[in-house]
Amino acid sequence: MSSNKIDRRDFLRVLGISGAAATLAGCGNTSIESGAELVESYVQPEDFVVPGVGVYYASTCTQCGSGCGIMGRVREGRILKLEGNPKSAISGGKICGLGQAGVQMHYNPDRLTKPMLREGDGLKVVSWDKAMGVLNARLGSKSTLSGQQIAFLTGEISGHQKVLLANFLESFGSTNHVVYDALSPVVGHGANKAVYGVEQPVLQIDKARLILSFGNDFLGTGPSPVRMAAQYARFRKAPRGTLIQIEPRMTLTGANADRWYAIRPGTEGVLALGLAHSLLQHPEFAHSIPQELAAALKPYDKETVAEITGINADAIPHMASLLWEKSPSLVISGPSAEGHVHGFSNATAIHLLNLILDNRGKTLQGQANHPFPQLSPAFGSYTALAQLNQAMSAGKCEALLIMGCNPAFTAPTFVPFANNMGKVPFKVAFTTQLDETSRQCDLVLPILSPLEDFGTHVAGYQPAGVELMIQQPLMEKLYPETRGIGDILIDLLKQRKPDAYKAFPDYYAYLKTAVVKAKPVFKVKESDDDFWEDALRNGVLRLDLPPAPIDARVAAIKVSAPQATEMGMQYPFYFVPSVKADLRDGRHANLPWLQESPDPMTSVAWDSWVEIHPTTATQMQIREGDILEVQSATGSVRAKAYLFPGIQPDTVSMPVGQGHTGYGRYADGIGANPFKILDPNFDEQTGELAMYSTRVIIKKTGENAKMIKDEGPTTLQQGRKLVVTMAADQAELAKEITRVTQ
Amino acid sequence: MSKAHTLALFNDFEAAGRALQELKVSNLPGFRMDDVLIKSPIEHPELSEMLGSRPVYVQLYTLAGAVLGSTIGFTLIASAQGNFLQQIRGGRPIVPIPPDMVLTYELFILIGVLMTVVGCFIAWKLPGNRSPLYNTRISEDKIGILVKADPLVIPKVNGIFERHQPLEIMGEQGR
Amino acid sequence: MSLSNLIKNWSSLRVKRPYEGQYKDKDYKWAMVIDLDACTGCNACTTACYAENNLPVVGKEAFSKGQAMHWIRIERYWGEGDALPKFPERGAQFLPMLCQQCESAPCEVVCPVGATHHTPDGLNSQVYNRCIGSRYCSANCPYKVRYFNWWQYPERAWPNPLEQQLNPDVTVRSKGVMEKCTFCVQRLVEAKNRARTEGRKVEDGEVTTACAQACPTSAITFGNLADSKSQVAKMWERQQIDLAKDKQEKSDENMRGYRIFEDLRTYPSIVYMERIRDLQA
Amino acid sequence: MIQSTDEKDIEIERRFVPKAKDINDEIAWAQINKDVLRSMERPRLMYWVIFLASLALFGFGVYCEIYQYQNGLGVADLENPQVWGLYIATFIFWIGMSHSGTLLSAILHIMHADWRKPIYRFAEAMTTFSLMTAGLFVLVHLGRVWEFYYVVAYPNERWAWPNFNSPLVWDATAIGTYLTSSIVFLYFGMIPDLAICRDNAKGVRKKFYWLLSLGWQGTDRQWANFRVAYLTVACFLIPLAVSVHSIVATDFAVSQQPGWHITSFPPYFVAGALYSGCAAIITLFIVLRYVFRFEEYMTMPILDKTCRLTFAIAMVWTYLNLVEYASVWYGDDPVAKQTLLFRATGDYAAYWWAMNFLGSVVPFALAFKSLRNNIPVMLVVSLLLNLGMWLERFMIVTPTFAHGFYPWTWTDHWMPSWVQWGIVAGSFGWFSMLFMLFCKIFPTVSMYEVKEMVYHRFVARKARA
Amino acid sequence: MKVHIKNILIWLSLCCFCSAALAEPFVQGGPIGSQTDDGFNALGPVVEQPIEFPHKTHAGNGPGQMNINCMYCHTYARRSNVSGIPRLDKCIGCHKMIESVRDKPRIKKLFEYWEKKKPIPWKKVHDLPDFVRFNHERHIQRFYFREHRPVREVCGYCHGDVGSMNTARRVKALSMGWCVSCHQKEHLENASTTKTSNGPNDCWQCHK
Repeated sequence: MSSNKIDRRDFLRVLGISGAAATLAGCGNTSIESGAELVESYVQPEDFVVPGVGVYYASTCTQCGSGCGIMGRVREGRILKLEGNPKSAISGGKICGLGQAGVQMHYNPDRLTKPMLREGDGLKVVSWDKAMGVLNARLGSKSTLSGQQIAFLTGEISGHQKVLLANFLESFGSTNHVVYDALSPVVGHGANKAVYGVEQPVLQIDKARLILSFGNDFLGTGPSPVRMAAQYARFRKAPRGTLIQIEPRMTLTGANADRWYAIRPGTEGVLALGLAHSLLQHPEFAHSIPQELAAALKPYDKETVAEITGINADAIPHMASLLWEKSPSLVISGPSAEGHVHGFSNATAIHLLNLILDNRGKTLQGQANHPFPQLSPAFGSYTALAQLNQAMSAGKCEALLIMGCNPAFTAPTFVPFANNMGKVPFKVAFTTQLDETSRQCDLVLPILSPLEDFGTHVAGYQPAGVELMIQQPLMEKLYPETRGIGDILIDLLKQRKPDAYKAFPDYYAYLKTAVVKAKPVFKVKESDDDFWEDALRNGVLRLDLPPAPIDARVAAIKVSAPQATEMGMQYPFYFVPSVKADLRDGRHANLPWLQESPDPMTSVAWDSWVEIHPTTATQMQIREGDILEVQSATGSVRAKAYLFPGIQPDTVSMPVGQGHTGYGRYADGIGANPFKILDPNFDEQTGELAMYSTRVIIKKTGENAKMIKDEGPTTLQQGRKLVVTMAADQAELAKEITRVTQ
Repeated sequence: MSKAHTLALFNDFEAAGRALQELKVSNLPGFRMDDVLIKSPIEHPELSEMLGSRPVYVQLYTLAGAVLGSTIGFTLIASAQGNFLQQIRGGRPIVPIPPDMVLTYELFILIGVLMTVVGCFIAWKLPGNRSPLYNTRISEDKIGILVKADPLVIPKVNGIFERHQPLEIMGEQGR
Repeated sequence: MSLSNLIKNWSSLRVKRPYEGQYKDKDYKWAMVIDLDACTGCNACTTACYAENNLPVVGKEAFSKGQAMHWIRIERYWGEGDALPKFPERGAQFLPMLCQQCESAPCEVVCPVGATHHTPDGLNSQVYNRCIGSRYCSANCPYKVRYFNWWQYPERAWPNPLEQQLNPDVTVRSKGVMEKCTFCVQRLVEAKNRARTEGRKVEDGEVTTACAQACPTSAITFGNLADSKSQVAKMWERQQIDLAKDKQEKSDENMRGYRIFEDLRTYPSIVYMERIRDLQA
Repeated sequence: MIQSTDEKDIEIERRFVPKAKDINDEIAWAQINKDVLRSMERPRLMYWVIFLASLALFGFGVYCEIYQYQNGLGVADLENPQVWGLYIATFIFWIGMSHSGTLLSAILHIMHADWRKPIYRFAEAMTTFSLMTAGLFVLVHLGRVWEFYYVVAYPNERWAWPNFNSPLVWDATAIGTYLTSSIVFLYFGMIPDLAICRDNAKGVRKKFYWLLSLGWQGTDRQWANFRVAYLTVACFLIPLAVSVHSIVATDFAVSQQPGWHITSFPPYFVAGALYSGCAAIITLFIVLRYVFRFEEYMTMPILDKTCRLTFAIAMVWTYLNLVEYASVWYGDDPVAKQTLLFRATGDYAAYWWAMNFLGSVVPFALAFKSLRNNIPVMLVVSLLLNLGMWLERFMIVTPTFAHGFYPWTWTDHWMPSWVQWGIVAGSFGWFSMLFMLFCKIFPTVSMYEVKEMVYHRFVARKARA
Repeated sequence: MKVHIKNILIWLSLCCFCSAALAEPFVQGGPIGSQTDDGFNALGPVVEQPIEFPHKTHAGNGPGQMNINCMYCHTYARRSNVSGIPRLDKCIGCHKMIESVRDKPRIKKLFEYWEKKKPIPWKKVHDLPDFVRFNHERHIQRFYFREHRPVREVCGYCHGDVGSMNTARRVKALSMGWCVSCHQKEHLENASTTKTSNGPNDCWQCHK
């Protein structure tokens, strides 16, 4: 990085810029002005720092849990833009829109710049000394808290922050690290674990010739969308693979499918078993599963399945025939199949197809064995939050520390988390920006944004080998009165366990030591400093490890008699909350680029909407823009109707992530929050919230408003040759020159 | 030799015409028909004809203006298009003829119109002194005949006027 | 100077473009290929463009009025044919639409002040400070990819400290100015300057646009058409697209390349490759 | 040779004598002066009502424009691709309005139709003022009006020139030429009348008219040069007027947009322009006749003739309108056809049908003599025709934006905001304010030409007798 | 008749003159590097700088002046768009060796900044509008490194004779016409050739 080994932090400090403020004077001012602006001037910069020339630094994206490597373009001490880091296999030099918007989280005008302390009803700005005084008094060496009285609630978290956090809790004798994620992958992980023996098998999308996806939006909101999109691109090159998507509401992946089937929500498992039944007719597969299981599949003939799922009976043998023609195939389940009362068995039924088709080891592999399992992420679950909620409600929780999640916004109505927070005497939020949850806390500490702080990340989904991602500051901290979470924890730990932590002046030292300690794993011969410098320069520490094998635990798959879901007359519609790849559970609703980025399927931006099938809408005399009240047994929300053909006719859908009430200027007052109408239905096996099993009734309010969308009044090409479609058998992909990624 | 002016006002064109006719045939010494001016509220070509041929050159100016307008128009536009900052636009040639013709046409008209009016002003000898003998009734409905002649002849001219019932005869020493 | 220039170069000033082989003797002709079969409609390119080109976020009100400023927009069409199918069984049809950098651009001819013109690199340029905002270019654009600053965005869209993200290489546009995709000209100029200092031409892959760089599926390929060894030139050739033709004569009907509204004789610089769907599935 | 006694001459004269008596040919010339000059003195109450109403409208327009200037064109609810809105539509409307003056003063002058004489002055003033109004719309429409001088071709420190390929530059040149020529023509033709004013005014006004009348004394030399120059300018003005509106038509016709890319646009625009101009003349004829008590000069037979002329032009316009539809309908362009169908059946269908009704059906009222001679009916009809012509311009501009090439950006239901309406209303106020001011300062009826008219008719009548 | 023809001739010649003036509107600038009056001189205002830096002493070539190459301090000019202000440690690098002037008020001020590690808030003297992309690197590379013109001439064409000033002051108009006047001239491609070319005339080369 540099010859004289100047420390990275020193580099940022010594740069000492003046006059680097960005200018807003646009093209209006045409005059030559002398003396109006300052020149960028430096005190003692590194040799490679040249004003007017951008320099790229590697880091890690923390916008979602994928752990993509990024490169930040820095000029005149400001981070301007993020690109993908080609050295990381996860991002492969690419980046999604969500990742791009990381800079807006950093520069967000609503960022918290100073600590805040509760005074009466409101939060008041205080100094760090005072804030740390309060924190030390409650959690420092003199703390009276012990054991499970203290809880740390976070979102998905990995790397050394996770370790440090666990150590901190451990110093109290607590193991109460509660991880909560509103869009929890836990059911899917559980089903994977049960059938394959691993939580997250690696999907070799590019190797498959046919992908049958039950509601898995791997291009939009999957575990590693950038990586999977790159794989998808290769999957579409010669020999071109076929994608069939089965889901109640068309996701981004469904929109790219060769054939998209709308299925009645919750009946994915029935269809999977129907397909299995159909496959078993084929002599090649007839003996691939135990006889008793095959016998249990008998009732799943195509007529029954068709009636339950709403899918044409002829389509089932057709799909089955495609599955045996195009091998290797890949069958995957997704949230919309898993988020039901019987979601677990849905998922296992879907996995059964992979077992029958013998895709193990071909398109479905185990992740490489992890050399540092302690750094792997903890995945959030609803049950964890529910337990914490119960403890809080019972008054067993004395101190609650919150970072990186917003249960006050995402928790369903029957988990009155926000109310129960009142029963916790001491609540601390570590956050970059006030949100609905931190507004309820007693102490809010402004932490550094991910672009200002150090850290390590290990993605839960490791597509190739294992990558330890390094996060480093891309610029000097924007606000002097913000601190890294690591530094705060180290401070507290120094009080709790002085002996173990006094060696580390700060989190940076801790992290460097910890990473350097892992050097033997990577089998390099450099000095410690060089290793660390290399890690920072590359942004990733890669281990090329072979994929692990996966099991086939057929026994885990239980087949019951086919059951139709009952049609509740009171709540006639299925309710499918959809997830916008940009906003996820709403944590990014404060980023203007993402608010302005239209939803790919509807082109709606800055709003919530209710998707309803045109036929249903015609029956109910609903026009676009009619404000509908969507009412479940739990509650109701209002949003504009959007007539959307990519949805099952008995289903309505609303995007989650909007409807904030205390999350800054870009999020507040936009749309409605459908988390609040979810019914208390839970997965039978794991006890997780069944997000896709809510039933609703639609009421017209008689109001109508203009849809905030990009598309015009037509959704058709009107005879223009804009997007032309070619049949796959005509295309000669092999003859084409194409850009193959990686 | 200084000349004197006299102006006679008549009630109608007939009277003025008769007076003119008499002046024309009178053959007074020191008096030329060229020095007679009719001042009338409306144009009366027949009356003017009696004064002999008085050519109008305004068309010459028009021609000059029109030619100038078109040549300048085209050179100016084409050379502005062909300057250093020449850039192709929309795949068209840098000096495209049809648009330049449109603009040339407009400039042809503009300069033609302006030169016509300027020519007329020049023919009116603007800016210059007007004849001092004028009566505001001329702009209403009377017809005046202005004679510039040798001061000695003026009484004779006035005598001719008197024979045709003029409303008024105004005289003044001219230069 | 101008008059003598006019007389000296009369014949060259009368040349119409594009003509066949126009870019063979030139250094650069920037062009693009967008593979619609690879495009998933994920909007990463759009956001990347916002980040690179200082596009203002217009906000809810303005967006609802159709005043959004996305230089590259993802359009989604549903199947067409025998009326609207009950379900869009073949998925949605995504189309990333950006300025086509037409060789014979309808917008260029009509700008009264010449704020938009054709650069020697084959870009359809927009000079913001020359623009007086007559919006004729937008009216004349068949693709409707020109965006007008209806409001004074510098003050509205970047509250402090968001303005620190602004790319210093790109002007922040004030109200009353037309803007559009530039093929990230600031990157191109930088690469060309670097190459010129080093006494060479820009190599293939040395520079790319923000959208192409971000695209997770690499659906967008950007490069120099004048360089016959570049990826883009090879793709154009294989797809049998000739820049200077308004109707392509393809010997191989199965090649997917096409240009949008080619028959309007705009000669766009972007070749789209047809989306493929497996109709057996 | 004061009056012709030749039989043949009388024969010829008689053939052209109109049946109706256009004007009382026994009216004294002094009376003409008196009547017209009176109109420039203390006016009727109605004058003030109209003037103040115009001023108020104009004030509101100015307010809207300032509001728009400060906040950007976003306040006008313009959007991509609906980028022009009412401004350009109204711009064309005003440009069209200006053509009537040329028609009356230049074309009819060359054709020796002397019934135009009492009314051509105000028609010319209308030309000038509507051109000025149209010019304002160009400025209002610009996103950066403070940089409008970039359009002007002049050597500058930027070394940059406007784009001469652009129809907007042709527009600017043509309108500039037309405005200059119209003002010159209006002023030049007014010089003898200004001399009359000079001879009857006192004080500052006298100085003012003295300056403007350029020493006019009505000498035969002045008259001879004046006649030639006036005729020459009139001859220039006719092709100019045609070219101006043709060029405005090329703004649309040279583009490729469906609904605009039509070869017959230039004549269609010119016909529409003459049409709306004539309709406006009828309106102003009636207003002036009432406000300034010009019953003696703006007589019913002249109104009748104007109405007949308007009817003829209306039919020409109707024909060209149908030609436009037919050429699109039978043309081979599905997109243009789709846009035409959208006009007839889409969200703007009501306006389209109204425009066709007002433009092609309502003028049939002008075909009936009884209606032609009914002043209130004619006022209403002329206003309706103008509304129809405004709608025509609206229907040219808006549907093409709303339903053009690119379906993704269609804006089927777009409507302008109050700011746009305010500015459009303000333009009417501005026009009528200027016009009213003109009427107070300059003679609205050409006195010397009316005298000529009266004189010739009188002579002819006497000769016939 | 005669008088009219005379008048018309006067008008014609007037118009010809005007049209010639319009068609050939601009005087040519002088050759690059010359400090002659090229018609684009415009003396800018005096800019108050935090330290009144004596360019004369450093860059002047008179007696007692040090005649330092511009690019010794303005090091970024040859490798970046901006020429940049010298970094503070550059000033200190020399001045900590020069004891003789250590007590001068300006040098004291300099060391004050250095001790506080605070950058000096220099003000821009040649401040182009924000929509203009001027590239120092390309101009220096072309005229200094390839054409081997003297550095004072190359820099001085735009910045004037800085060696005769104390704090720099703008002396050229920096208008677009001025830029273009030079871009349209034929310049030698390098020192050892007679081949010439002119500057780019692509709008996007300079406008961003």
